[in-house]
Amino acid sequence: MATTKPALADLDLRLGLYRVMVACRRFETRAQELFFEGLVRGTTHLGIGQEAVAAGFAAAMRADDYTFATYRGHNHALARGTPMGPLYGELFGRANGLMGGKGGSMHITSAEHHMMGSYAIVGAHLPIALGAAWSAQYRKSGQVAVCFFGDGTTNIGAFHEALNLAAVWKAPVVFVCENNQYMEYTAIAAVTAVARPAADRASAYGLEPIVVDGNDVDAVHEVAVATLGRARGGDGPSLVEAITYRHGGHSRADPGTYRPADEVSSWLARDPITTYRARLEAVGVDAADLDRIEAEATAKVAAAEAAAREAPEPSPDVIETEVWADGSSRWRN
Amino acid sequence: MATTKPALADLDLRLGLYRVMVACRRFETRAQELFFEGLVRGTTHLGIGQEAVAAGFAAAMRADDYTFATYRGHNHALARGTPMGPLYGELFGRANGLMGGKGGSMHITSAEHHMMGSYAIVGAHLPIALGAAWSAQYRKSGQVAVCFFGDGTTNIGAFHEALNLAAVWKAPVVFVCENNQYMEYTAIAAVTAVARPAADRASAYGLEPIVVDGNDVDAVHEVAVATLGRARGGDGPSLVEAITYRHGGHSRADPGTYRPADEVSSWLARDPITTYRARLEAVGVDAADLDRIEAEATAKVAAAEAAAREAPEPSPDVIETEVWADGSSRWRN
Amino acid sequence: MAELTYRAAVAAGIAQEMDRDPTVVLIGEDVGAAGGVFKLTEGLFDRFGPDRVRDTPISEQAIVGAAMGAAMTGLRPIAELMFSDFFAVAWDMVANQIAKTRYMTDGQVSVPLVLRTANGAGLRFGAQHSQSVENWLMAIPGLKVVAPSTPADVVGLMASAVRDPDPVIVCEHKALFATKGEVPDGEHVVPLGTAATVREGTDCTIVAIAAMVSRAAEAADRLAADDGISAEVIDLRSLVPLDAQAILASVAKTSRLFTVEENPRLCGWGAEIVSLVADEGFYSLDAPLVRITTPHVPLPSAAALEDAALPTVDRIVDTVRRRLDEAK
Amino acid sequence: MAELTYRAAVAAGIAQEMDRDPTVVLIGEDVGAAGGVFKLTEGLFDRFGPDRVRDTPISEQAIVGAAMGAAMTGLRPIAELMFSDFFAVAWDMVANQIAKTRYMTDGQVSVPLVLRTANGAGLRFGAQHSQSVENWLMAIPGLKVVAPSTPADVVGLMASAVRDPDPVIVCEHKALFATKGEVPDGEHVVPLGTAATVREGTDCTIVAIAAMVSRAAEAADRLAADDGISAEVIDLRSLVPLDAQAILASVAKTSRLFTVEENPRLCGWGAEIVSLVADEGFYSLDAPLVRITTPHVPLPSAAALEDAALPTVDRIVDTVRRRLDEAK
Ligand SMILES: Cc1ncc(C[n+]2csc(CCOP(=O)(O)OP(=O)(O)O)c2C)c(N)n1
Ligand SMILES: Cc1ncc(C[n+]2csc(CCOP(=O)(O)OP(=O)(O)O)c2C)c(N)n1
Ligand SMILES: [Mg+2]
Ligand SMILES: [Mg+2]
Repeated sequence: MATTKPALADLDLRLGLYRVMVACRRFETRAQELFFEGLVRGTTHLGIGQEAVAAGFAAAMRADDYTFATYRGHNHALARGTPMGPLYGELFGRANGLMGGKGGSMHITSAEHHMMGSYAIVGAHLPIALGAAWSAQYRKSGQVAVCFFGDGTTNIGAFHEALNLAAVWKAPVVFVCENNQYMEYTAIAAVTAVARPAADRASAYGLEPIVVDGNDVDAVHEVAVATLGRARGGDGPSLVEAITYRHGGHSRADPGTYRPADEVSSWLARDPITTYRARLEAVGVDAADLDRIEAEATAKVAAAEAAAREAPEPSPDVIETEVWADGSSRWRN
Repeated sequence: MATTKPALADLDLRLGLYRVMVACRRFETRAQELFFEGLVRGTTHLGIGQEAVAAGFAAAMRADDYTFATYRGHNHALARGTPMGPLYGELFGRANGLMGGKGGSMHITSAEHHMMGSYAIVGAHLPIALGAAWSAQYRKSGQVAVCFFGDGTTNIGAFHEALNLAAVWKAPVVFVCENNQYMEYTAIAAVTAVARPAADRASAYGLEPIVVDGNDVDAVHEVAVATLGRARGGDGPSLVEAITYRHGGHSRADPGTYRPADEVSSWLARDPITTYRARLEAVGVDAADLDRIEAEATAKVAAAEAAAREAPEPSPDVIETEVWADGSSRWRN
Repeated sequence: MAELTYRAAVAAGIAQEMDRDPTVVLIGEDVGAAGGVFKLTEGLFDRFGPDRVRDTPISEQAIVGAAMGAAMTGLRPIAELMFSDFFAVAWDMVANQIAKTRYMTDGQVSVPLVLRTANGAGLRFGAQHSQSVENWLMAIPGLKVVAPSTPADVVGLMASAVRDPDPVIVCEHKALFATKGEVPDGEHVVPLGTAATVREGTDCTIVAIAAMVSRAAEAADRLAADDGISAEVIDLRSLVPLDAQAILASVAKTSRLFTVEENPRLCGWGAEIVSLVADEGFYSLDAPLVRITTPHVPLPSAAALEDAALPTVDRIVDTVRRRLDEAK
Repeated sequence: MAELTYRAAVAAGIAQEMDRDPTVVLIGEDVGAAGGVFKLTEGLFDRFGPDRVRDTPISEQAIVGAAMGAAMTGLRPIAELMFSDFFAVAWDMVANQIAKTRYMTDGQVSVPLVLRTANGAGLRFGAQHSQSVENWLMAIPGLKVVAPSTPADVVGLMASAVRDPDPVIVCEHKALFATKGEVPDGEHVVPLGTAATVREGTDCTIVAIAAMVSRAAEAADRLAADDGISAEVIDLRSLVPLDAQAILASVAKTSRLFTVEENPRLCGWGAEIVSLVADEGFYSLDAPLVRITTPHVPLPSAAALEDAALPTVDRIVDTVRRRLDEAK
């Protein structure tokens, strides 16, 4: 693993990475509390522990590059600049929600930020991301699509079809497998024929296996720069396997007890945020600067929560809007 | 390629292989003529040139092993012992058809011969064959399922899912890719990220790449014995890529003109039947014995054709039978 | 009689069949050690072991296809699709392979399997995890489809589904998992194709399934109390085979039909029922046939929106009252 | 006016749009150099080049998914599914992704694409290559669905489909590929959601689409000649959006409705039309609403069976005659 070593990123970049990770963490930690309070409804899938993947990639992306994520997509949305208030609003099912309450936690989308959606059917967004990349290629826009998905996703048909076609078309897309070791409650190793669910499949598509420590944001960023560069340069897709861990359960109230306690604790010790803070301090970053970043995040999260709490429930009228581009849902005269 | 060398099969076996290949060839050559005469209706996909794969595997199978084939399934049905008369009957759409005219050329099934069906949606039968293998494993019956499919099938999702799950479950199934270089009218190389569409994917499922000369029936037989033995021994699935060629077009009236003339002629020179005849003669088999086998095949084909020609059209009454196991299609009281 | 939750009835129904028949096996994502993401299969792994209760990768085509291949060769598999929306990723296996194989082989091959799935809305899961897909299934010749509304029917229909020699889809409704009901002791089997009359009435017939049954019944109570309208409520339970006679007999009595459908409006099971009555029951009708459905939109996730999108008791009451009034 | 085959009209319709708009691209299996397995896209590869006309592997999920991603980001892709039965292998992309994304994102993302497909029976291809799947599509909110019956409508509806800002499915009927008809010169556009009255009549309304339109029309001719029955024949052309007013207006005049459906019986588009009329047009009816459909079975392949399974002119004539008689 960790086939790359931390880039000598400049301080601004590194503080930026830290800022994004911390913001994600605070946002989601609070979201979980709010779930237990009954404010976040339905379901919610947290990426706590996986922030380095989102932050490392987002920092390497051009503003108009496309992000495609899963139901576990809050981190990716935030890392691309999606505002927290409407994000909470969506989780609460409020009228100020990013999608007006129509999408919910699993479908976070902020087209304005080129966050092209969160997809809740495992694997579906890999072909779709490939399509966005093909479009960029056709339009010669220089854009790249980055598609995030889990380890479990590597065993579904759409994965295979998307990887092959992307490779054949040399589409500018980077497929990023966040291998957090588990699907819902079952370990990926129990149901997969190879040890590295993504990397060990790369050669099936003529691609290099790329494995990165997904808890090391510098390493992720370096891989992101390389693979995005490759895509933008016309050299086609990449498949990256980022090894990471979700600190909590799969979704909702899942306590994640199917995981051995020592496994959990060893990964908690490798928390991408605390280890990165330590690294930054070790290279001389002032602790006060880091504290300030954390305080800012806390404040932003609080403000977002307040805004969403104040927002009204959506009006039932919107149920029948926005099926079609004319804003309506009319299917007859 | 040709990672195996011809087995020192005994003469009976070798004559049997020849007999099956010749029978398939005669059956299909005549089927094509009958298609142009308008007797075979709808569509028909011939395996002319690919007989060695069917013959080599069938000879290595136990009577109760399962065959799963595609729309290009006549050879496989015949190799398992399916009678020619009902097969022609099905192609003609007659009442004596194997499936009474309900299935047609693309769905040839003879459960009695453990020919468990021909499937016309690319890739669908790989999971199904895996299921039959899982059933055999669960029932401890010692049966193996053998699943034949084309090169183009390696790019569809079901391929990926079936291979992974078969490997994880160590299911007794042999997946046999008949790489005839083309899908319908498009070369497999034009749309595939790797050179060997099956073999180069084997490692993605923790399997060994196995490539065999699909026009060499002895080589195919040897691989069949090995992979069936492995499956029966509890060592799980195999993925075999048999390199071959269809002499004609994809289906119906396709003349196959999208293929370079010299490519076609070089493969015609490697006809699995004429080359095998030459090999048999070279090791001392009497030409008269081979002639007799050919004459028998011709006679059987003629008798089958006559039987099917004489058979009546099916009665429209059967349209509403056999949806359900009670023989009816009743969906209401 | 024991009181069970609908959730527990699923495991009990499966266990009843696994106990009875060693060829019954269960596969799906997280169905084993974890007991299912909705805890619908809890206890089965411990009781029947890993050979009979198997976890799978996220490979719905392989899950459903494997169940088919096993069913063709001597097993009676039960495969779980975690959410009914995921029928879409295995739709070829369901609609083109499982449904058609017996027919295409002229009866040479049977496919006695059960596909179970968490169907329906109410949990604020949004458009890709809340669909009611009975109508996708009903439209495919060769599939039997049941949708139980009570714990007893879960057990009874599961038994019939597993024992049936043809493929049966069991739609288990997510919004009902926590509901409770009496389940008869001993072996309990409800034949496929028998509707249940939940409430007798004379002024109109209301047909519903699954989570809409209790809403229809509550609406009927209110209509009786507030308006003196006597509504007969029929729980179809089984869409294929369909108890057409029960519907026709009821409409012969009431002359009026309403359906209450959770699925989006177009081409639902209700359209089939209405069409059947509009043909065979036409002369007993004295007013329009009315479908009360979710509008033809994907389902929104916000609680306020999801609640208002599905047919509510209020909407049922209002619609029935208004349409009966109109018809006077 | 030029006379074109339905087959040539497909390529002409696509070419018209590719000429007009450089963001229109075409992908699918064998659609390029080979010109399509049914020769529906012949000439397009030579004319528009490999960047705009691309062959794909056999990967329907990737084909349809790629079209979606491209549509979301500035292209107007047309993707071919070689046979409509193959919607099943890409059903998640169609039903859960393409159809729902605009709604789930509250309008942030549009999906202006066209999926074209060879639909329907008549070629003795058997149960997995002959289905009519309009009803699968119609049941999914968020999809528009058209099914042209003439070369002119192929061109005109293709134009509207490509220009529409929402996903449109174009069902091209295999049995019609060789039929001929006049296509207007110059740009030809038929708006979505407009039915065509193929034949005026006063005694009953017969609604059909695609290959069933000419059968309905022929049946109407025979009914007029032999029985003095004046049947109005409506070609819906577009199922979503639906020209409900055209149907209701016709039934208001004739008081009687028949549908002629190639799809299997349950939950077809006909059930939707019947239900609509049984509600909104009830008081103008004076006889049962009758669907004439293929029975609820997978399609058999033998010529004798396939021909007898689909609604024939004879069956339409007999049914209309008998049901009108009964109603007297
Ligand atoms: C096709 C499909 N099958 C099953 C599910 C249910 N499901 C949702 S998330 C999940 C686990 C996915 O695991 P992985 O890909 O590793 O992603 P992670 O949740 O770990 O981020 C499953 C099985 C689904 N949403 N879609
Ligand atoms: C899912 C699906 N897509 C497309 C087709 C149409 N089709 C039938 S055969 C074929 C080519 C298959 O190629 P290959 O797998 O190499 O098998 P071969 O025909 O060469 O034996 C195609 C595209 C199909 N039947 N199913
Ligand atoms: Mg995971
Ligand atoms: Mg091939």
